[in-house]
Amino acid sequence: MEKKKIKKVFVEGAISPEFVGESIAKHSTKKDIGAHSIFLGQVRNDVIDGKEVKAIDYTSYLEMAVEKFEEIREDTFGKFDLTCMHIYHSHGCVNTGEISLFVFTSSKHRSLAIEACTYIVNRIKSEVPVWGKEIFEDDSFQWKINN
Amino acid sequence: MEKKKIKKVFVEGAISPEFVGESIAKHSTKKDIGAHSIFLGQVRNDVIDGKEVKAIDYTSYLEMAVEKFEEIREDTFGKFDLTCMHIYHSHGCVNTGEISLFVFTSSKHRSLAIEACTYIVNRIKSEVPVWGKEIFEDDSFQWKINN
Amino acid sequence: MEINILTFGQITDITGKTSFIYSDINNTDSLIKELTKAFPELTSIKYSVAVNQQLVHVNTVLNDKDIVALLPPFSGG
Amino acid sequence: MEINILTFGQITDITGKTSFIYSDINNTDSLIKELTKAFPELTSIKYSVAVNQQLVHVNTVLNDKDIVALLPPFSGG
Repeated sequence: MEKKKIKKVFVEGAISPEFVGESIAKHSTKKDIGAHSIFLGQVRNDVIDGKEVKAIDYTSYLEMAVEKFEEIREDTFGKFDLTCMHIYHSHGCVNTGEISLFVFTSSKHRSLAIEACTYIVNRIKSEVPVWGKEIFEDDSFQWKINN
Repeated sequence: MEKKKIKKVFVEGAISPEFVGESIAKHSTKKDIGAHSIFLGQVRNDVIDGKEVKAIDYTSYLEMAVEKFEEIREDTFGKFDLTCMHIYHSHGCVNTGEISLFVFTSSKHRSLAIEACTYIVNRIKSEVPVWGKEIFEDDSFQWKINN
Repeated sequence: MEINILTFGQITDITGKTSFIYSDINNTDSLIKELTKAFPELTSIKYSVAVNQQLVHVNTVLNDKDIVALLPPFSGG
Repeated sequence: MEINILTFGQITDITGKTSFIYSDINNTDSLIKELTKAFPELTSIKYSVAVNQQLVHVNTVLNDKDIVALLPPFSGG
């Protein structure tokens, strides 16, 4: 059995805006693309019981998460006629104002790119075993809840 | 009567990926943002009757377009609880593989940012008086049709 | 009385100029009739009409210095 | 027979360790019962169970070397 090439999704710490810019730039050679849709998750400084979140520390069930990301990739390519798809998720500590999720879809026409991007983000939020620990200024914490 | 500050939407030529990266970076100080949604329109090398598009030359009815963009901005802020909204559209020549439209919405939660971004893109495509002239390799042309 | 006409996109390809002036035209229907007489090819193309940057969908009275724009289907983005 | 237990997020806060081993447990229901006995706080929290990285929603037979993960609600992104 051939071993599938697994795309690397997790990055250590925050995803930099420059990295997003560079990812976009790489697509200028793919001249059949007409539309890119990008989603970025940014860490919010929520205030809970008077304490402000200063960072989120992400952990995962790595083996299962990698498999889940791969399943989402395959399902998305099956459902939408995309030229490209890229998913990056932070692992470890990401400060407020920094980016922890980067989903990037490209296709000939806009509706496919947009729908696919939204589909991926929703599946990541509900199906991938990743946990965010919200760290407050005083170093106390609470576990993040996705809605 | 107070004169409204009109945001500059049109940029001469292509929108660079670095500019997109820099725009994202500027939002790291807005710590109540949880989600960014970005749409990028890229010029496709469509082949029509055996001839390949090499660029699109954008012209507009500038005064009306500026007013329309402003109306779309206001309607979008009215409909969606957004933190930020940015719209950039190319004027003049944009080569295949380059970016001609950049729509960027940010909000606390993802669904608002995503819906607002899609709403803006759809309204731009159908309501803003901009025309794309598809230039072929042999310098002949045809007028682009939005679907 | 002067009405300023602006053309864009493939309309300009037909009229050969981006702006010109018509006199003694009182409403958009009359204007379109005159334009179609001058440029018969206009009948072969779909376009909208804006008076002072507002799209008009019915016959509209024109006043001195009004700006009438002939807008082929938009294709921005 | 050995079953490997993995814990994550707030479950680890309760169990105090990220992995441990149980012997002579034949199915997930029995395992949950044993775990709840050892860590009563588990009853206060919602979690899913994965056997060898697959979520299971009904009582599932366990075999030697199976990996059972206790997964609190996901909060990635």
